[in-house]
Amino acid sequence: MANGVGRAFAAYNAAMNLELVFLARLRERFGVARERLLWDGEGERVADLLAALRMRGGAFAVELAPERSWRVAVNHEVVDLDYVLADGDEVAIFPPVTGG
Amino acid sequence: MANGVGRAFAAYNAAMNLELVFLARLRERFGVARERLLWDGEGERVADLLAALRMRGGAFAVELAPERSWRVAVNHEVVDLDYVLADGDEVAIFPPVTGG
Amino acid sequence: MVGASVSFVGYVRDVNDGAEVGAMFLEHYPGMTERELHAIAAQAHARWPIIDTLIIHRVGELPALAQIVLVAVTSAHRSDAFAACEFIMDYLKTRAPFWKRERTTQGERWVDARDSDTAAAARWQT
Amino acid sequence: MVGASVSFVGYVRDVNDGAEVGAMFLEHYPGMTERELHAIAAQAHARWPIIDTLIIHRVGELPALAQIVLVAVTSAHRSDAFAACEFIMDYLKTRAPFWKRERTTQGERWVDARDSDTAAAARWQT
Repeated sequence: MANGVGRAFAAYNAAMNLELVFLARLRERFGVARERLLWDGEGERVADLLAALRMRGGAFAVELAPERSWRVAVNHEVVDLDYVLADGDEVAIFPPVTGG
Repeated sequence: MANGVGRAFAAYNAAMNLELVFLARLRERFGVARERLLWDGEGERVADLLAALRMRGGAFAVELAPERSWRVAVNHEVVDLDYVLADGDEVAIFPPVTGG
Repeated sequence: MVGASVSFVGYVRDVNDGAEVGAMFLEHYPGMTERELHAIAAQAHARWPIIDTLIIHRVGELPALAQIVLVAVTSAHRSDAFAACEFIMDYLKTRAPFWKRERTTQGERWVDARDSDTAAAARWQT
Repeated sequence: MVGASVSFVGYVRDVNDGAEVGAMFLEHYPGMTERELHAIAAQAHARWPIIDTLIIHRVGELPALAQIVLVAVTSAHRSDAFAACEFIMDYLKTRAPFWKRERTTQGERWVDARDSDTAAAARWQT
Protein backbone atom coordinates (compact mmCIF):
# COMPACT_ATOMS: atom_id res chain seq x y z
CA MET A 1 0.00 0.00 0.00
CA ALA A 2 2.12 2.80 -1.27
CA ASN A 3 -0.22 5.73 -0.71
CA GLY A 4 -3.22 6.96 1.18
CA VAL A 5 -5.67 5.88 -1.48
CA GLY A 6 -4.39 2.33 -1.39
CA ARG A 7 -4.61 2.14 2.38
CA ALA A 8 -8.17 3.46 2.44
CA PHE A 9 -9.19 1.02 -0.28
CA ALA A 10 -7.67 -1.87 1.66
CA ALA A 11 -9.60 -0.95 4.74
CA TYR A 12 -12.84 -1.86 3.02
CA ASN A 13 -12.18 -5.33 1.61
CA ALA A 14 -8.43 -5.80 0.99
CA ALA A 15 -8.98 -5.33 -2.76
CA MET A 16 -5.79 -4.56 -4.70
CA ASN A 17 -4.49 -4.36 -8.22
CA LEU A 18 -2.10 -7.12 -9.17
CA GLU A 19 -0.19 -7.60 -12.40
CA LEU A 20 0.03 -11.33 -13.16
CA VAL A 21 2.81 -12.59 -15.43
CA PHE A 22 2.87 -16.13 -16.85
CA LEU A 23 6.07 -17.40 -18.45
CA ALA A 24 7.29 -20.17 -20.74
CA ARG A 25 5.14 -23.33 -20.59
CA LEU A 26 2.58 -21.68 -18.30
CA ARG A 27 2.19 -18.73 -20.67
CA GLU A 28 1.47 -21.17 -23.50
CA ARG A 29 -0.96 -23.37 -21.55
CA PHE A 30 -2.91 -20.44 -20.13
CA GLY A 31 -2.88 -18.59 -23.45
CA VAL A 32 -1.98 -15.35 -21.68
CA ALA A 33 1.33 -13.61 -20.92
CA ARG A 34 0.11 -10.79 -18.67
CA GLU A 35 -3.12 -10.13 -16.88
CA ARG A 36 -4.27 -7.21 -14.73
CA LEU A 37 -6.28 -8.52 -11.80
CA LEU A 38 -8.37 -6.65 -9.25
CA TRP A 39 -7.83 -8.99 -6.36
CA ASP A 40 -10.53 -8.96 -3.74
CA GLY A 41 -10.38 -12.63 -2.87
CA GLU A 42 -10.01 -14.24 0.56
CA GLY A 43 -6.62 -13.57 2.18
CA GLU A 44 -3.58 -11.69 0.94
CA ARG A 45 -0.98 -14.43 0.73
CA VAL A 46 0.47 -15.91 -2.47
CA ALA A 47 -1.13 -19.22 -1.49
CA ASP A 48 -4.54 -17.54 -1.50
CA LEU A 49 -4.01 -16.14 -4.99
CA LEU A 50 -2.90 -19.56 -6.28
CA ALA A 51 -5.98 -21.20 -4.78
CA ALA A 52 -8.16 -18.67 -6.60
CA LEU A 53 -6.36 -19.23 -9.91
CA ARG A 54 -6.86 -23.01 -9.59
CA MET A 55 -10.59 -22.35 -9.19
CA ARG A 56 -10.62 -21.17 -12.80
CA GLY A 57 -10.23 -24.85 -13.75
CA GLY A 58 -8.79 -26.09 -17.04
CA ALA A 59 -5.08 -25.49 -17.58
CA PHE A 60 -4.94 -23.34 -14.43
CA ALA A 61 -6.11 -26.21 -12.24
CA VAL A 62 -3.79 -28.70 -13.94
CA GLU A 63 -0.59 -26.64 -14.17
CA LEU A 64 -0.81 -24.92 -10.78
CA ALA A 65 -1.66 -28.08 -8.84
CA PRO A 66 0.45 -28.20 -5.66
CA GLU A 67 2.36 -31.29 -6.82
CA ARG A 68 3.47 -29.62 -10.07
CA SER A 69 6.74 -27.68 -10.27
CA TRP A 70 6.31 -23.91 -10.42
CA ARG A 71 7.84 -20.89 -8.76
CA VAL A 72 6.36 -17.50 -7.81
CA ALA A 73 8.20 -14.18 -7.92
CA VAL A 74 6.80 -10.91 -6.60
CA ASN A 75 8.33 -7.75 -8.01
CA HIS A 76 11.12 -9.83 -9.58
CA GLU A 77 12.06 -11.68 -6.41
CA VAL A 78 11.25 -15.34 -5.72
CA VAL A 79 8.93 -15.69 -2.71
CA ASP A 80 7.31 -18.54 -0.82
CA LEU A 81 3.61 -19.28 -0.41
CA ASP A 82 3.25 -17.25 2.79
CA TYR A 83 4.39 -14.02 1.18
CA VAL A 84 1.82 -11.25 1.77
CA LEU A 85 0.80 -9.40 -1.38
CA ALA A 86 0.37 -5.63 -1.63
CA ASP A 87 -1.41 -3.32 -4.03
CA GLY A 88 0.52 -2.88 -7.29
CA ASP A 89 2.57 -6.07 -6.95
CA GLU A 90 3.72 -7.85 -10.08
CA VAL A 91 3.24 -11.57 -9.48
CA ALA A 92 5.02 -13.91 -11.90
CA ILE A 93 4.41 -17.66 -12.04
CA PHE A 94 6.80 -19.85 -14.02
CA PRO A 95 8.21 -23.39 -14.38
CA PRO A 96 11.70 -24.30 -13.05
CA VAL A 97 14.34 -22.37 -14.97
CA THR A 98 16.47 -24.04 -17.65
CA GLY A 99 18.94 -21.36 -18.75
CA GLY A 100 22.61 -21.34 -19.62
CA MET B 1 74.34 -48.78 -26.94
CA ALA B 2 72.53 -48.53 -30.20
CA ASN B 3 75.01 -50.25 -32.50
CA GLY B 4 77.95 -52.69 -32.66
CA VAL B 5 80.58 -49.99 -32.40
CA GLY B 6 79.01 -48.63 -29.25
CA ARG B 7 78.84 -52.06 -27.65
CA ALA B 8 82.48 -52.88 -28.47
CA PHE B 9 83.55 -49.50 -27.12
CA ALA B 10 81.60 -50.02 -23.91
CA ALA B 11 83.31 -53.34 -23.36
CA TYR B 12 86.57 -51.54 -22.74
CA ASN B 13 85.67 -48.86 -20.19
CA ALA B 14 81.95 -47.95 -20.51
CA ALA B 15 82.85 -44.74 -22.37
CA MET B 16 79.93 -43.09 -24.17
CA ASN B 17 78.95 -39.89 -25.89
CA LEU B 18 76.48 -37.72 -23.97
CA GLU B 19 74.84 -34.47 -25.01
CA LEU B 20 74.48 -32.23 -21.95
CA VAL B 21 71.86 -29.46 -21.96
CA PHE B 22 71.77 -26.71 -19.32
CA LEU B 23 68.69 -24.54 -19.09
CA ALA B 24 67.54 -21.22 -17.61
CA ARG B 25 69.48 -20.20 -14.47
CA LEU B 26 71.92 -23.12 -14.82
CA ARG B 27 72.68 -22.21 -18.44
CA GLU B 28 73.52 -18.68 -17.28
CA ARG B 29 75.61 -19.70 -14.28
CA PHE B 30 77.59 -22.32 -16.21
CA GLY B 31 77.96 -20.07 -19.24
CA VAL B 32 77.09 -22.94 -21.56
CA ALA B 33 73.81 -24.16 -23.13
CA ARG B 34 74.98 -27.45 -24.69
CA GLU B 35 78.06 -29.57 -24.28
CA ARG B 36 79.16 -32.79 -25.95
CA LEU B 37 80.80 -35.04 -23.39
CA LEU B 38 82.76 -38.27 -23.89
CA TRP B 39 81.82 -39.86 -20.62
CA ASP B 40 84.26 -42.45 -19.35
CA GLY B 41 83.84 -41.77 -15.64
CA GLU B 42 83.08 -44.20 -12.85
CA GLY B 43 79.55 -45.70 -13.11
CA GLU B 44 76.76 -45.17 -15.60
CA ARG B 45 74.06 -43.67 -13.41
CA VAL B 46 72.83 -40.06 -13.49
CA ALA B 47 74.16 -39.71 -9.94
CA ASP B 48 77.66 -40.61 -11.18
CA LEU B 49 77.53 -37.98 -13.91
CA LEU B 50 76.36 -35.32 -11.42
CA ALA B 51 79.19 -36.18 -9.05
CA ALA B 52 81.67 -35.72 -11.89
CA LEU B 53 80.15 -32.36 -12.88
CA ARG B 54 80.42 -31.12 -9.26
CA MET B 55 84.15 -32.00 -9.37
CA ARG B 56 84.55 -29.21 -11.92
CA GLY B 57 84.07 -26.82 -8.99
CA GLY B 58 82.85 -23.21 -9.34
CA ALA B 59 79.24 -22.72 -10.40
CA PHE B 60 78.92 -26.47 -11.10
CA ALA B 61 79.74 -27.36 -7.50
CA VAL B 62 77.44 -24.64 -6.13
CA GLU B 63 74.39 -25.06 -8.37
CA LEU B 64 74.39 -28.88 -8.54
CA ALA B 65 74.90 -29.38 -4.79
CA PRO B 66 72.52 -32.12 -3.59
CA GLU B 67 70.56 -29.67 -1.41
CA ARG B 68 69.82 -27.31 -4.34
CA SER B 69 66.70 -27.71 -6.48
CA TRP B 70 67.33 -29.15 -9.93
CA ARG B 71 65.83 -31.81 -12.17
CA VAL B 72 67.39 -34.16 -14.71
CA ALA B 73 65.73 -35.30 -17.95
CA VAL B 74 67.20 -37.94 -20.25
CA ASN B 75 65.98 -37.83 -23.83
CA HIS B 76 63.22 -35.38 -22.82
CA GLU B 77 61.91 -37.46 -19.93
CA VAL B 78 62.44 -36.62 -16.25
CA VAL B 79 64.44 -39.38 -14.52
CA ASP B 80 65.74 -40.03 -11.02
CA LEU B 81 69.34 -40.35 -9.85
CA ASP B 82 69.50 -44.11 -10.38
CA TYR B 83 68.70 -43.90 -14.08
CA VAL B 84 71.36 -45.75 -16.14
CA LEU B 85 72.77 -43.71 -19.01
CA ALA B 86 73.43 -45.05 -22.49
CA ASP B 87 75.55 -43.91 -25.41
CA GLY B 88 73.97 -41.02 -27.30
CA ASP B 89 71.70 -39.88 -24.45
CA GLU B 90 70.72 -36.22 -24.20
CA VAL B 91 70.95 -35.26 -20.52
CA ALA B 92 69.27 -32.00 -19.53
CA ILE B 93 69.71 -30.37 -16.12
CA PHE B 94 67.42 -27.51 -15.13
CA PRO B 95 65.86 -25.62 -12.19
CA PRO B 96 62.22 -26.23 -11.11
CA VAL B 97 59.87 -25.09 -13.88
CA THR B 98 57.89 -21.83 -13.61
CA GLY B 99 55.70 -21.81 -16.73
CA GLY B 100 52.10 -20.78 -17.39
CA MET C 1 46.15 -6.60 -11.50
CA VAL C 2 44.74 -9.13 -13.95
CA GLY C 3 46.85 -12.30 -14.05
CA ALA C 4 44.17 -14.75 -15.16
CA SER C 5 41.03 -14.81 -17.25
CA VAL C 6 38.62 -17.76 -17.40
CA SER C 7 35.74 -17.81 -19.82
CA PHE C 8 32.91 -20.21 -20.50
CA VAL C 9 30.78 -20.50 -23.63
CA GLY C 10 27.67 -22.68 -23.79
CA TYR C 11 26.23 -23.91 -27.08
CA VAL C 12 22.81 -25.06 -28.32
CA ARG C 13 22.97 -28.86 -28.45
CA ASP C 14 22.01 -30.46 -31.73
CA VAL C 15 20.90 -33.64 -29.94
CA ASN C 16 19.11 -33.80 -26.57
CA ASP C 17 17.41 -36.79 -24.93
CA GLY C 18 17.69 -38.72 -28.17
CA ALA C 19 15.96 -36.20 -30.45
CA GLU C 20 17.66 -34.09 -33.09
CA VAL C 21 17.40 -30.41 -32.21
CA GLY C 22 17.11 -27.96 -35.10
CA ALA C 23 16.70 -24.75 -33.12
CA MET C 24 15.91 -23.42 -29.68
CA PHE C 25 13.79 -20.59 -28.35
CA LEU C 26 15.06 -18.92 -25.20
CA GLU C 27 12.51 -17.02 -23.14
CA HIS C 28 13.39 -14.66 -20.32
CA TYR C 29 11.52 -12.46 -17.85
CA PRO C 30 12.57 -8.88 -18.63
CA GLY C 31 13.48 -7.02 -15.45
CA MET C 32 13.81 -10.05 -13.21
CA THR C 33 16.37 -11.78 -15.43
CA GLU C 34 18.72 -8.77 -15.45
CA ARG C 35 18.27 -8.38 -11.71
CA GLU C 36 19.13 -12.02 -11.12
CA LEU C 37 22.28 -11.83 -13.29
CA HIS C 38 23.49 -8.84 -11.30
CA ALA C 39 22.79 -10.71 -8.05
CA ILE C 40 24.75 -13.77 -9.25
CA ALA C 41 27.74 -11.61 -10.23
CA ALA C 42 27.59 -9.78 -6.87
CA GLN C 43 27.65 -13.12 -5.03
CA ALA C 44 30.74 -14.20 -6.96
CA HIS C 45 32.48 -10.91 -6.07
CA ALA C 46 31.59 -11.42 -2.40
CA ARG C 47 33.04 -14.95 -2.35
CA TRP C 48 36.27 -14.57 -4.34
CA PRO C 49 38.81 -11.74 -4.81
CA ILE C 50 38.00 -11.38 -8.48
CA ILE C 51 38.50 -8.25 -10.56
CA ASP C 52 35.67 -8.24 -13.08
CA THR C 53 32.85 -10.42 -14.41
CA LEU C 54 31.04 -10.41 -17.74
CA ILE C 55 27.81 -12.32 -18.39
CA ILE C 56 26.14 -12.36 -21.81
CA HIS C 57 23.06 -14.53 -22.30
CA ARG C 58 21.20 -14.65 -25.59
CA VAL C 59 17.41 -14.86 -25.82
CA GLY C 60 14.92 -15.61 -28.59
CA GLU C 61 15.41 -17.98 -31.52
CA LEU C 62 18.83 -19.69 -31.70
CA PRO C 63 19.91 -22.31 -34.27
CA ALA C 64 21.62 -25.55 -33.21
CA LEU C 65 25.29 -25.07 -32.28
CA ALA C 66 24.83 -21.33 -31.69
CA GLN C 67 26.42 -19.80 -28.62
CA ILE C 68 23.88 -19.27 -25.81
CA VAL C 69 25.91 -17.86 -22.96
CA LEU C 70 29.31 -16.33 -22.20
CA VAL C 71 30.68 -15.93 -18.68
CA ALA C 72 34.14 -14.37 -18.28
CA VAL C 73 35.94 -13.68 -15.00
CA THR C 74 39.27 -11.94 -14.43
CA SER C 75 41.38 -12.17 -11.27
CA ALA C 76 44.94 -11.92 -10.02
CA HIS C 77 45.23 -15.70 -9.43
CA ARG C 78 43.83 -18.42 -11.62
CA SER C 79 42.07 -20.54 -8.98
CA ASP C 80 39.73 -17.66 -8.06
CA ALA C 81 38.76 -17.07 -11.70
CA PHE C 82 38.07 -20.78 -12.29
CA ALA C 83 35.96 -21.10 -9.14
CA ALA C 84 33.97 -17.91 -9.71
CA CYS C 85 33.28 -18.72 -13.38
CA GLU C 86 32.00 -22.22 -12.57
CA PHE C 87 29.95 -20.86 -9.66
CA ILE C 88 28.26 -18.29 -11.90
CA MET C 89 27.44 -20.95 -14.52
CA ASP C 90 26.02 -23.36 -11.93
CA TYR C 91 23.81 -20.59 -10.55
CA LEU C 92 22.77 -19.39 -14.01
CA LYS C 93 21.55 -22.90 -14.78
CA THR C 94 19.42 -23.16 -11.64
CA ARG C 95 18.43 -19.61 -10.66
CA ALA C 96 18.42 -17.25 -13.62
CA PRO C 97 14.97 -16.84 -15.23
CA PHE C 98 15.56 -18.41 -18.65
CA TRP C 99 13.47 -21.14 -20.24
CA LYS C 100 14.42 -23.22 -23.25
CA ARG C 101 12.00 -24.61 -25.82
CA GLU C 102 13.54 -27.01 -28.32
CA ARG C 103 12.34 -27.56 -31.85
CA THR C 104 13.15 -31.21 -32.60
CA THR C 105 12.27 -33.65 -35.35
CA GLN C 106 9.55 -34.85 -32.96
CA GLY C 107 8.03 -31.39 -32.52
CA GLU C 108 8.52 -28.63 -29.96
CA ARG C 109 9.04 -29.18 -26.26
CA TRP C 110 10.03 -27.19 -23.19
CA VAL C 111 13.28 -28.41 -21.67
CA ASP C 112 12.95 -29.78 -18.13
CA ALA C 113 15.28 -28.74 -15.33
CA ARG C 114 18.16 -31.18 -14.87
CA ASP C 115 18.92 -32.83 -11.54
CA SER C 116 22.65 -32.60 -12.39
CA ASP C 117 22.38 -28.80 -12.60
CA THR C 118 20.64 -28.59 -9.24
CA ALA C 119 23.34 -30.79 -7.71
CA ALA C 120 26.07 -28.63 -9.24
CA ALA C 121 24.61 -25.45 -7.75
CA ALA C 122 24.14 -27.11 -4.35
CA ARG C 123 27.92 -27.65 -4.12
CA TRP C 124 28.41 -23.94 -3.43
CA GLN C 125 25.92 -23.69 -0.56
CA THR C 126 28.37 -24.67 2.17
CA MET D 1 28.83 -32.85 -29.61
CA VAL D 2 30.28 -29.64 -28.15
CA GLY D 3 28.00 -28.15 -25.49
CA ALA D 4 30.62 -26.27 -23.47
CA SER D 5 33.92 -24.53 -23.98
CA VAL D 6 36.16 -23.31 -21.15
CA SER D 7 39.23 -21.24 -21.83
CA PHE D 8 41.97 -19.81 -19.67
CA VAL D 9 44.34 -16.96 -20.50
CA GLY D 10 47.33 -16.11 -18.31
CA TYR D 11 49.00 -12.69 -18.39
CA VAL D 12 52.45 -11.32 -17.55
CA ARG D 13 52.10 -9.62 -14.16
CA ASP D 14 53.30 -6.04 -13.94
CA VAL D 15 54.07 -6.48 -10.23
CA ASN D 16 55.55 -9.59 -8.57
CA ASP D 17 56.93 -9.97 -5.04
CA GLY D 18 56.86 -6.21 -4.59
CA ALA D 19 58.89 -5.28 -7.68
CA GLU D 20 57.56 -3.62 -10.81
CA VAL D 21 57.93 -5.95 -13.78
CA GLY D 22 58.62 -4.33 -17.15
CA ALA D 23 59.03 -7.46 -19.25
CA MET D 24 59.56 -11.19 -19.01
CA PHE D 25 61.70 -13.68 -20.85
CA LEU D 26 60.24 -17.17 -21.23
CA GLU D 27 62.69 -19.97 -21.90
CA HIS D 28 61.68 -23.48 -22.96
CA TYR D 29 63.44 -26.74 -23.82
CA PRO D 30 62.67 -27.43 -27.49
CA GLY D 31 61.55 -31.02 -27.96
CA MET D 32 60.86 -31.80 -24.32
CA THR D 33 58.43 -28.90 -23.87
CA GLU D 34 56.27 -29.98 -26.82
CA ARG D 35 56.38 -33.59 -25.60
CA GLU D 36 55.28 -32.54 -22.12
CA LEU D 37 52.37 -30.45 -23.45
CA HIS D 38 51.13 -33.43 -25.47
CA ALA D 39 51.44 -35.65 -22.38
CA ILE D 40 49.45 -33.18 -20.26
CA ALA D 41 46.67 -33.00 -22.87
CA ALA D 42 46.61 -36.82 -23.16
CA GLN D 43 46.22 -37.12 -19.38
CA ALA D 44 43.25 -34.73 -19.47
CA HIS D 45 41.63 -36.80 -22.23
CA ALA D 46 42.16 -39.98 -20.19
CA ARG D 47 40.51 -38.48 -17.10
CA TRP D 48 37.49 -36.64 -18.53
CA PRO D 49 35.17 -37.22 -21.52
CA ILE D 50 36.33 -34.08 -23.27
CA ILE D 51 36.21 -33.45 -27.01
CA ASP D 52 39.24 -31.32 -27.79
CA THR D 53 42.04 -29.38 -26.11
CA LEU D 54 44.14 -26.47 -27.32
CA ILE D 55 47.30 -25.28 -25.56
CA ILE D 56 49.26 -22.25 -26.76
CA HIS D 57 52.25 -21.10 -24.72
CA ARG D 58 54.40 -18.17 -25.79
CA VAL D 59 58.18 -18.12 -25.36
CA GLY D 60 60.88 -15.45 -25.59
CA GLU D 61 60.53 -11.78 -24.66
CA LEU D 62 57.05 -10.69 -23.46
CA PRO D 63 56.06 -7.23 -22.21
CA ALA D 64 54.08 -6.75 -18.98
CA LEU D 65 50.35 -7.56 -19.36
CA ALA D 66 50.97 -9.66 -22.48
CA GLN D 67 49.18 -12.98 -22.78
CA ILE D 68 51.49 -15.91 -21.89
CA VAL D 69 49.29 -18.95 -22.20
CA LEU D 70 45.94 -20.06 -23.59
CA VAL D 71 44.27 -23.36 -22.64
CA ALA D 72 40.89 -24.16 -24.20
CA VAL D 73 38.83 -27.32 -23.65
CA THR D 74 35.56 -28.36 -25.29
CA SER D 75 33.20 -31.03 -23.99
CA ALA D 76 29.56 -32.06 -24.02
CA HIS D 77 28.99 -31.04 -20.39
CA ARG D 78 30.44 -28.00 -18.65
CA SER D 79 31.82 -29.64 -15.50
CA ASP D 80 34.24 -31.79 -17.55
CA ALA D 81 35.56 -28.78 -19.49
CA PHE D 82 36.07 -26.75 -16.29
CA ALA D 83 37.90 -29.60 -14.52
CA ALA D 84 40.10 -30.52 -17.48
CA CYS D 85 41.07 -26.89 -18.18
CA GLU D 86 42.05 -26.24 -14.56
CA PHE D 87 43.93 -29.59 -14.43
CA ILE D 88 45.95 -28.70 -17.53
CA MET D 89 46.85 -25.27 -16.11
CA ASP D 90 47.91 -26.72 -12.74
CA TYR D 91 50.13 -29.25 -14.51
CA LEU D 92 51.54 -26.66 -16.91
CA LYS D 93 52.65 -24.60 -13.91
CA THR D 94 54.47 -27.47 -12.23
CA ARG D 95 55.55 -29.88 -14.96
CA ALA D 96 55.96 -28.19 -18.34
CA PRO D 97 59.54 -27.08 -19.07
CA PHE D 98 59.19 -23.30 -19.08
CA TRP D 99 61.26 -20.87 -17.05
CA LYS D 100 60.48 -17.21 -16.46
CA ARG D 101 63.05 -14.46 -16.04
CA GLU D 102 61.62 -11.10 -14.98
CA ARG D 103 63.10 -7.75 -15.82
CA THR D 104 62.19 -5.51 -12.86
CA THR D 105 63.16 -2.07 -11.63
CA GLN D 106 65.61 -3.93 -9.35
CA GLY D 107 67.25 -5.83 -12.21
CA GLU D 108 66.67 -9.25 -13.76
CA ARG D 109 65.79 -12.38 -11.79
CA TRP D 110 64.63 -15.92 -12.44
CA VAL D 111 61.19 -16.60 -11.00
CA ASP D 112 61.13 -19.28 -8.29
CA ALA D 113 58.61 -22.10 -8.32
CA ARG D 114 55.58 -21.33 -6.14
CA ASP D 115 54.43 -23.62 -3.36
CA SER D 116 50.81 -22.72 -4.24
CA ASP D 117 51.29 -24.10 -7.76
CA THR D 118 52.73 -27.36 -6.44
CA ALA D 119 49.79 -27.69 -4.05
CA ALA D 120 47.33 -27.01 -6.87
CA ALA D 121 48.82 -29.76 -9.03
CA ALA D 122 48.90 -32.20 -6.10
CA ARG D 123 45.08 -31.96 -5.85
CA TRP D 124 44.74 -34.08 -9.00
CA GLN D 125 46.98 -36.94 -7.85
CA THR D 126 44.25 -38.87 -6.03
